[in-house]
Amino acid sequence: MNSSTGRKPTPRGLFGRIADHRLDYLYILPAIGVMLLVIAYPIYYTFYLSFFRTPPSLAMSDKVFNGIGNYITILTSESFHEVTINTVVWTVWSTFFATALGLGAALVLNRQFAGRGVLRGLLLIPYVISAVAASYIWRWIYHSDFGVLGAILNRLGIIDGKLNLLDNVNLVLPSLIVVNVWKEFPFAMIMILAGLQTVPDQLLKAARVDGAGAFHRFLHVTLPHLKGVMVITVLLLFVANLNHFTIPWIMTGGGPAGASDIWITQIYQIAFGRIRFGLASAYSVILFAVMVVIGYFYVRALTGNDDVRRRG
Amino acid sequence: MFALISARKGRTLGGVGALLVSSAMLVAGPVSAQGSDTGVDPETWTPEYVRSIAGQTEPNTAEECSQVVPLDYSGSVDYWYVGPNEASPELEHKMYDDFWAAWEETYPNIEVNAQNLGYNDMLNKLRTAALGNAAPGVARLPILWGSEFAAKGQLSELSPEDVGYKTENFWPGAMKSVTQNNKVWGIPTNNETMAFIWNAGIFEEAGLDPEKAPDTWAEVVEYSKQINEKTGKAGYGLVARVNAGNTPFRFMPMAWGEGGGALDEASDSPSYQEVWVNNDGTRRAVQNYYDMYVRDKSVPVSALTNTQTENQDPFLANQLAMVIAHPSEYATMLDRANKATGDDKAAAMQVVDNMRYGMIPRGEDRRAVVFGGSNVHIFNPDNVDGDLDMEAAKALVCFMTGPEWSTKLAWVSSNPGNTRGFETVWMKERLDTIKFLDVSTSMLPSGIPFPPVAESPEIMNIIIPEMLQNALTEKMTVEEAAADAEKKVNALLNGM
Amino acid sequence: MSRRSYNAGWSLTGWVFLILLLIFAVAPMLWMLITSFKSQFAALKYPPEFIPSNPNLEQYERLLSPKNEVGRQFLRYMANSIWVSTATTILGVAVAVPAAYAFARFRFPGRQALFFSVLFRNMFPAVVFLMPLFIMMRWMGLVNTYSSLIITYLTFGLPLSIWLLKGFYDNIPIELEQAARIDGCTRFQAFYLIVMPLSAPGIIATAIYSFITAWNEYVYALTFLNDDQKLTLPVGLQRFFTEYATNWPGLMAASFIMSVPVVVMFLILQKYFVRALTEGAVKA
Amino acid sequence: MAQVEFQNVVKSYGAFEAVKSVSFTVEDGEFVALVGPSGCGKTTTLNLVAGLLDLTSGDIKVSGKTISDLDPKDRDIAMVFQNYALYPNKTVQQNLAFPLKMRKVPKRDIGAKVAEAARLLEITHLLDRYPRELSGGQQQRVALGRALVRDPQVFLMDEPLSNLDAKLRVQMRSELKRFHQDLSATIIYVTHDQLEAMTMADKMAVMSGGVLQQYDAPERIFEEPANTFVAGFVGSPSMNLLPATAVERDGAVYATGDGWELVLAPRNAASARASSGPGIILGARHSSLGLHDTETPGCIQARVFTVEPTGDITFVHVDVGDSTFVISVDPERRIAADQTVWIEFDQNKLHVFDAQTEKRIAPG
Repeated sequence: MNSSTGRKPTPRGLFGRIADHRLDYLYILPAIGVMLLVIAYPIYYTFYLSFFRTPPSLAMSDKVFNGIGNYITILTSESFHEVTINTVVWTVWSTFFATALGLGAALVLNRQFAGRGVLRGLLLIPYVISAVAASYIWRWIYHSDFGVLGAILNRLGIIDGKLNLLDNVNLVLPSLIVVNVWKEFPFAMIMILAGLQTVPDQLLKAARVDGAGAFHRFLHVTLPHLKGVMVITVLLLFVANLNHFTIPWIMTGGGPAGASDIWITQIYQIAFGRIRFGLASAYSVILFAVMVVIGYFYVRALTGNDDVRRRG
Repeated sequence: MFALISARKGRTLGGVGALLVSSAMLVAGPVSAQGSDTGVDPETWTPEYVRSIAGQTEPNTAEECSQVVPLDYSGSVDYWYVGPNEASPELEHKMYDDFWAAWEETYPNIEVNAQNLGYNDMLNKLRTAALGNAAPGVARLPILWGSEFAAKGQLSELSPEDVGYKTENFWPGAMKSVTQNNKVWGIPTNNETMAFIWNAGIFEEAGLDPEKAPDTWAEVVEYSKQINEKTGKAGYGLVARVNAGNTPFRFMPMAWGEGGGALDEASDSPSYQEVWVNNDGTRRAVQNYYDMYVRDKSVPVSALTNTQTENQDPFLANQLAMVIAHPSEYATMLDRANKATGDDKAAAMQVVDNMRYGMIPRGEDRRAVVFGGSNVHIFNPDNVDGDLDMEAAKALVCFMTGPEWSTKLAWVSSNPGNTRGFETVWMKERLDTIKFLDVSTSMLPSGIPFPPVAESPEIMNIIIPEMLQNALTEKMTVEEAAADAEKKVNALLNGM
Repeated sequence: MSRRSYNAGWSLTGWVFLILLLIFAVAPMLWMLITSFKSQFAALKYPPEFIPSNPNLEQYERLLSPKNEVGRQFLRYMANSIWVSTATTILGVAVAVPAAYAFARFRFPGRQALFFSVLFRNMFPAVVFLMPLFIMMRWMGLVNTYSSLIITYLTFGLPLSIWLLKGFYDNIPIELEQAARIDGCTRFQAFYLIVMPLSAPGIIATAIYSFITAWNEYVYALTFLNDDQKLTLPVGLQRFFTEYATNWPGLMAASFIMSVPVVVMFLILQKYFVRALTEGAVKA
Repeated sequence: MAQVEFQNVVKSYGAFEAVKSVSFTVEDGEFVALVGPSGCGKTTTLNLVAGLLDLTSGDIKVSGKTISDLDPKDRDIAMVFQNYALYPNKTVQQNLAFPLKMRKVPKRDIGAKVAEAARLLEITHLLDRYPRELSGGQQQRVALGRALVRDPQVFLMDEPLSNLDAKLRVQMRSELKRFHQDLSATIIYVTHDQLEAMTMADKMAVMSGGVLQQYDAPERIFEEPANTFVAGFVGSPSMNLLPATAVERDGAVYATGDGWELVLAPRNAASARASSGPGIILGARHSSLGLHDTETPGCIQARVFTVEPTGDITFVHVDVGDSTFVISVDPERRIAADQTVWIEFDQNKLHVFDAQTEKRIAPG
């Protein structure tokens, strides 16, 4: 088999193949390296700590092994139920409205008219603004005593007296969702807009020839085509919302009376307000578990789309 | 040596000094919390007395500290503190600048890497830093915070004697806040009590005596209602945000006054084991809050998201009649009024003119106020970034806790933690120039420190505010909210 | 109903929707701007003045003038933010580009698993990692340095960047690189001269994304930086205005100034963003 | 120009061998077509020459020097891709100049060479356009130009015409051939279209399953296919193959199948005897077969399946046992489907293959 040069047949097996491709790994090394650095140890540490009791009166080195005690404490606590409902409400509705508004905006913007670029730009602004700034802006707009929103509604005669949103257990979460939707709908819009630009013109023309009206063209041609990008958008938003910390924390700190407390604010509160790092770690692990389930679908959606792309 | 330091034990005071000036001052009710082994005798502690001792001495800080650490000592230390910020009066900025200038002159070879951190950020940062063994060598912390670090063994032992001073020269309540397991973990730098501030203009508008503050908390509730009904403005500046230090600073005086508390910190000899958060007194205080916020709607609606800082604006804008605030509030307000322009300026100056200081109202049981201030601590070398230069740390601590700088750094907003500071020429200057200083200073003997236990921050910053929010949002009744808080405090003390 | 009027109705609904949405999106920004021109006292009038009766630039002068302490600090925070965000962006692109390229082109063992693990980063909430990361940064001696932030920020932008760019590289025919190599390029030159320019929209988009993420980040900056001189804008913003007094006009002015760079950058480059998403991400 | 020598070239991916020990030599100035069905390893072989893939073992030499370890850029070869691989963000001018630029050719010379190539390919008027603004044929010319401009030792072409429409393909085919003649360039040309290979190449290398089946001039491959694969692959319609059993009786050799029997002429009988077993395969091109309407001795009976008139020639598909034959007849002939016919073999043009090895047995 060997002839004039010294080329030898490639060694087989996984290690052989890894050795073959060793140069390829150099390309991803920096990315994987920094990821590992920032993620691996914290994950390990969080899991580890979740089995320890760390009351504020004890130094970290004196922590007490507690088995799954922290998990039991969380899952049986009264607030867990309430906070979980808040989390679901916050995540689902934020995602739903952001996607719905984004879809609407994308459909309207997906036609030619003068000033389209400017309009698109204006609609994108909330997305770029920092969550800290956005939280302050909206807190000021909502302000129960000096808020402009209350003043406008008063002037329009819709309400009489002060508009109490952030200091109201029933309205605080919906009000925060509005802020979150304001911040996120442009992302959905731009994703879907990108998706719309790949809808084949021929298909729409064919549907028109077949006598389909605008609505039916949307329903039977555009929407099915958008399925992939919609799934990705929804999942990205879902994950982002589940992890969203800044808006509820800065605007209300989870209050009043826990009405806007979600998992992530609880975790921060337990860790840094109540200094129970063990308990907070266990809470985080529960959040991880939920994330991993969602993450499974998320990654599948991302790479599933990838497969479609490769075939297409 | 000093008459103001008394050895009398366990005295409960009858009538503390309405120190002074303002006609608004009323005689205080029974006060306690001051007297264990050493104590300042509130009977001698009158405004006249304070004035009489002020201006007698001009201590030489460099000379005093040279006994502890030689002035040519060479070293370095990291130092974190909550110093003046954007909203602070300019005078305070100047005092800190002077402090650093004097320090550099006295100890030219000790390099201090000082970080002025925000009040809201500092506690979390310090916790994380201590955990990661990245704590500073020296930190000056608000009075409540040190306990937690001491409990975790993250502080070095540090008493006034370690830097050449005497324990008797510091307020007993303040020493209590740095004592844990019979060991001393820090030195008080400054101590203050808040005062009751009102806008005489709004009082007049509402048909109230503009020069007379409400004497009891029950009256505050009535005044607030009347002001709101007559003027449409907010009566009392109630705050109930969670995780905001100034919520308990405003609620606890009312709870103690009515005979309640978080633990038994308001008792003559607190054990910090009993839970008072669900007693009649605390419930009465919560009921007062409920009456103002829910029943009468006579306070800012935004109270549940607001911190005290957000009450400053409406007060200055003539929209809010009564607040509990720092001694420095007047200076701050004056400062801000001066910065205003045009019509705003005239209006703001008007409000400042109408500002009145009085004692914190009494409850059914007593008159009380939070004994506040700061302590300076040296961290445990194990938790410090790099090697801890103990000599440099001591030099810095000595320098700032002496009579000179404990007075000057407390210039606008507080009082010297080192009581020798009251005799200095600088104290005299303060009394001569700062309006209402005597009023807030006269509240000092009524001060009760927060429980110096590791659980304190959680009780004060989370459990108490949550109790208020539960009641004010009507998620729970007042009774349920108090019972709920009691349950949480008990769970906490049981090591949950 | 005839089709023509049906379509017209559809179109009218669209316009009404668009106008309402535009109000929703822009009105808060407008109110921010209006408030920032008021004095602290005027801001507290109720009902508020919709047009400031006495507009002034006091807040902006204070923030942007290096002559006073506040301005110096604010400008320093801004410089810090620019530095951290720029470094994050450059490093982010430098790290994401080869990784995305390798994921798209090479068939090394473990490729899929590694790709998933990169995408998985977004699953973990920032807050949860604060403490362990701090401890780790401390080990590495990076506390109170920008490196700690840059390393952390890198990982925020990477998943989306790599995913987006991989989409680009998947769509660039491998023959282009082969042609280039035969035409005299090394592997690197083929990539640098031929493939990189073709993925420029994707690179620009990921760069903007990285920059904005870094520019706006708050929690880690709050935890990792101690030095007053090193703070970034979001932390500085909070420190300035909420500690002892809530100066709403000042807060709004600072928010506005802080938003200007990213908004302007985004408005100019948004078309690349859409293009990148179209070509890189959603192409089906 | 140069000679290209393949020596036991092997390319494997893990356990899969895409190219199995291929050896042949392309002489200087030759136009060699690598043909075979898709997946046969022809493109892989080309990429091995280009250096886009690394050899697993064996060696490739250009002008006697091994190039196996060289980078593509150092091999002095040019390549034309199926999808042209024009740089989309460069103009035609820049596309043509790129290989020269990379080789640090002086700027002045670049201009001259590009102009010359453009003139030769008649694309001078397109120089300022971008690839997306060109038609398929124009892009093809630019791709060719980019290869040409460098004056390389070897041209590699990977199905360069397959993306063109039929008419253009025919035209480009003749142009390419002319181009080869003018430049007397060494060209290795990959195609799956045997007709393209036949018409253009000096030599054809037929590949299947990674194995080089036959390497020879097109007419030799057509006339003397090495095995049944080559026989079936080359020529259109492809050669009719009829499995049979050779039976020796009365000194003569008969090929027998399902209901038919054919006595083999001596030259073919000798071949059949040389077979490794009784199983043989008869191969006959459509033109070497005749059709009779009536029973004729020495012919095989069959049934007409369909009739395909193409104008100047008519193809008749007939069923013989399990096999189908394609036979060309004069368009005047009237033949209907389902009609019974008799097939006559021109034994001088009959091929005999060993059924076991599938190799052709040369007439004795």
